[in-house]
Amino acid sequence: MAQFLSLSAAIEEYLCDGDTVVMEGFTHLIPFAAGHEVIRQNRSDLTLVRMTPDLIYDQLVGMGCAKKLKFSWAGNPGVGSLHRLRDAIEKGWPNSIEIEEHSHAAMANAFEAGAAGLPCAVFRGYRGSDLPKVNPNIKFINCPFTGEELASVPAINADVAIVHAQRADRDGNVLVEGIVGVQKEAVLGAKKSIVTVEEVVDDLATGPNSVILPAWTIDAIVEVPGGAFPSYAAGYYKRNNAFYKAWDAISRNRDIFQSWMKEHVLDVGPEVFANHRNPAAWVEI
Amino acid sequence: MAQFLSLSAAIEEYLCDGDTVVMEGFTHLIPFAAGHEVIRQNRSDLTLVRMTPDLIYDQLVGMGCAKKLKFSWAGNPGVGSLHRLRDAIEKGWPNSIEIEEHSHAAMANAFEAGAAGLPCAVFRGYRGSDLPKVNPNIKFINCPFTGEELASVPAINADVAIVHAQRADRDGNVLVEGIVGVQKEAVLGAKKSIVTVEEVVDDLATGPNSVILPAWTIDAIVEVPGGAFPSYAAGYYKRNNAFYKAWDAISRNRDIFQSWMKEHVLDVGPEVFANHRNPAAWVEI
Amino acid sequence: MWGRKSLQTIEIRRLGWRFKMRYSRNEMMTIAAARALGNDDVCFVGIGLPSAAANLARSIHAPDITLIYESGTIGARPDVLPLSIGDSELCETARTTVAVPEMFRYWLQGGRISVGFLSAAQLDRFGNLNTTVIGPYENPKVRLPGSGGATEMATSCGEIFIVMRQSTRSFVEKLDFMTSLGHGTGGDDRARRGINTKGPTLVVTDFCVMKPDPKTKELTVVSLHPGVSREDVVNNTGWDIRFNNNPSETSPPKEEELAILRALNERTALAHGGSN
Amino acid sequence: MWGRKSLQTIEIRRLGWRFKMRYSRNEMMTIAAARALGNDDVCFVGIGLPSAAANLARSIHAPDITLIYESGTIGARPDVLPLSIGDSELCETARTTVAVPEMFRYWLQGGRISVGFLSAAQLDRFGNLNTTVIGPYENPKVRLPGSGGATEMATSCGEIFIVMRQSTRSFVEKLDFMTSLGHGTGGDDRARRGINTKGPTLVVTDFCVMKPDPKTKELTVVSLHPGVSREDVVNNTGWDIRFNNNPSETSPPKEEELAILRALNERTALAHGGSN
Repeated sequence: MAQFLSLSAAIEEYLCDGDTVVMEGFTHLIPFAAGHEVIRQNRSDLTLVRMTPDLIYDQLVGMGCAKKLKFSWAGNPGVGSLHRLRDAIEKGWPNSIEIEEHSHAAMANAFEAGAAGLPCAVFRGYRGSDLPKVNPNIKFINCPFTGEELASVPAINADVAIVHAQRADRDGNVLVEGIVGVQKEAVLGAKKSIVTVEEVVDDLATGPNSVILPAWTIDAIVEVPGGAFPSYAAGYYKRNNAFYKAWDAISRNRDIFQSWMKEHVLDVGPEVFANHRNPAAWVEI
Repeated sequence: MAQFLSLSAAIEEYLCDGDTVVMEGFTHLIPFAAGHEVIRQNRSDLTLVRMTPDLIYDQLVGMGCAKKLKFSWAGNPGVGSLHRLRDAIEKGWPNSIEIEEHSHAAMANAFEAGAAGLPCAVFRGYRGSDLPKVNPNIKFINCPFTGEELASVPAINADVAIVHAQRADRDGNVLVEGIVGVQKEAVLGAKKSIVTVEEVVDDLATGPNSVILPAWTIDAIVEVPGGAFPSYAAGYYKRNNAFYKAWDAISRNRDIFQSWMKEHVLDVGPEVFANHRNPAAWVEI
Repeated sequence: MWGRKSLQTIEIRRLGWRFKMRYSRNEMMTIAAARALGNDDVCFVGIGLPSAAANLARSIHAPDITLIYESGTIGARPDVLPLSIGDSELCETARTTVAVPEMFRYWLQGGRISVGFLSAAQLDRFGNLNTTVIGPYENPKVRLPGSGGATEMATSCGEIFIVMRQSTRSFVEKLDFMTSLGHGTGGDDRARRGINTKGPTLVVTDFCVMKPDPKTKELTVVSLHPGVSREDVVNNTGWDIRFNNNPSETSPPKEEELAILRALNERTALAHGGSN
Repeated sequence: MWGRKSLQTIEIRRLGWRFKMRYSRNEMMTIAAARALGNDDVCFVGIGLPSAAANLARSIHAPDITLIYESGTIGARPDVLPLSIGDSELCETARTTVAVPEMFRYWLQGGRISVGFLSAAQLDRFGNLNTTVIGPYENPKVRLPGSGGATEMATSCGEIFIVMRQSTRSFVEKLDFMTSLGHGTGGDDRARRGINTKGPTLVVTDFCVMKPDPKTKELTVVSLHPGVSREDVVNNTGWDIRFNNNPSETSPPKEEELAILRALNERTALAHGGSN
């Protein structure tokens, strides 16, 4: 049953060195504030799982928190490369990381299978691709009725899932709205889950088929206004595309990256994210 | 792309003798008006697929439209047996029908696989049950990673799916709301689909994650107010539990059943369903 | 349906007077089942007795229990008992309603349900259940509704509570058809099949409460409802039923339990617009 | 990025005067791709050039085209081009937004997409695509973003349109990595693999338009953009590129097409709060 905690207490209590962690949010609702807290608490040897590593994993990888990355599209969307990730893969800085690479369809199905309590996902995929040659976690089975060859990948069941959502009510039920990605699957498939929210309200005021995570599927809820910045929270603030573009220059250079992280992550706390709900903020970095 | 048709034209154009047809709606939004039209048009040799045959298939079976039934729970919910169905299975009246019997989990997964374009569904099911002994469409496969034995059933891809929904907009996009069952899966998995709706409106006025069937996934849309009676349409009228109870007596006797069908189905048209939105109607049969 | 003989009474005090209040074995059964549910349970509820028991529990000692109906409603809080598993009352009062494939994949198969309630036409000594046919499958004497959600509930719910009326016709030596696995052939049969949920841990009838023997998994009477004798149970069981060394008496209904159950049933009858 | 040399002009008449309007090959590419989309298409759109082409089509000749982004938005009608595949603009203007597993299972794998747009770092003569690595996989010279949706789009979409800038670095004799299947080894390779979708039917570059030969499936130049010579194409292709018997000239941009594309790009630049 969901407990309301501070962000530092939630990460402290639920995330251990060496854990497999999923921080999800498909462009929308990426849990940046929680990612920064993981960096501040200096977690290491994490296996990071996420369809689109995005800036959040670029930061974690660049700060040396990761030993492995499982992903399906690693770029800065619409901008270019994730330079910290490339530096780790291509040059082993600050440490080399193992990668397990999939397609989006495979990852989406693997999250679905994780939520569904199945050991593996079965789908029509990877036909003709070289990916199965470099990833032993892609296998093929045959439909027992038609004989058709179908792809299979292991379900994703993280030690900890971390997601950001719009609202929680005071009982700890959470509403996710808009582009909902694989967040529900990430949470239902994980052993433990932490949800950061824009606000805690009396009444979620939902429609009959809204995407709800009941309180009893969550371990910790943390109110972090602005906690998805520079990603966005529909209904609260927009995606800060200027920041995504600016990140390209920040992340190209190891020193600039490190001093940026010191100033904007290590030396501050999650309370700075509240400022990010102001649309004027951060256009100038 | 969805065409707006009359109910008789829609059934005339899209449903043929011998077809496999799905009429779905999990207690809610059962397409009774469409079922009656199928009876009036005297379709025969249908393979009827539905998780809970309910009164709608009891009527179709009793009127001799079916040669086969694929289902997972065949009763009058909270009341008792489906007497017409039992009469067909136990005594071959008006004709004997073949049955293919599953569990709810299997049918739900088979609808999901149908919508997902897969040849089969894979799930953890049927363990210890005798059902696989009497249904050759239940097989077992092994997870290629863990070796765990998992059940598999063929996907459901009907010739025609018929569902009822609350609203369509003038472009033919349909909103389904509340208990949504497997309707979306039935429609997406079928070759052709007919949707009856309570009303056609200018604006569906939906939330961001509402259950929508886009116009281009539907073949025919028919406005039939009250068309789910004695099932219900959330926001329009309630389930008529009294009718479900009354059906027990009507359906127990072949003659009473036939004269009821003549009076209430064969001799009337879909326009009678509009009366059923009046909550006072039909309490007395 | 229940003769005078099956009625028992409890004593009630009001303004210094003592009254007797009658209750039926049916009521005792529902109340005993309700008591087994806890506030933290996530309960997959079927229609009829399970729904009455689950909603009674919610009204009395388990206000925060999560009720899930297979129609997709999560956290339903109906004010009347639904006639069907998909009544509007369930959706209107639920935290949210999901599609049926999601219900069976994420919530049931995903291991999110702590307790599933089942009933059946036939049950055997290991809690295996038949809801499919009486007689041979291909040529049934009575065609029953079939599995519905039961087959996978029986192996995916954390544990199973069974609530059903007891008679030699329903509590049988051998099932005509195994729809849903209980403890199979007993002992560690479930574990040998790779199933790691508990299966039936409680059977509540209108005569008694049974639990599986910890080792053999054979159902064993642990308490008799007030007014019920060992002979009543033996005479209404189709196998040589075992009793706990010293079966206790089921604690009789409390006045509050009866009052709330009856009010629930009255509201329900009124709402469904019929007698029943 | 594009030198003066790459600019072409069209003639415009206004109030009896004639003007020349310049356009870039990039613009020609986007416009040629947009023209290939029809009003009834259901188009799975990637970010960048595909998104510009799809939204240009929607603004001009295909107002009812359905645009689907892999973030789950169905029927999106963005007024500006999204920078990412999950911008709020997409969800706000969509008919509905579904979860990402549903997007890949019901809508892509379910065969609901008529056209998928792809681009890549490398393409070979059979339209096979690499978006994974330059150099060896285990020790890459350049690590690219990877598959994203492309691998399954390539086999599940009804057909694939490829839009990418042409050079000997990108149009290569041999891929470093096969991320997404085009026509494989050519001929009936797709059919022999049991794949019944068409694969790449159109490649639009900044120099020309190519289509697969009906029999061999080798990409063949069917039209050259205005001002582009055969030699330009040969010099910018890493294999011995084939030409149609008599390749036509791509019909130059119309004034309306250019005006709408530029307005779209301007609104986009403004909305994204940066230059670019």
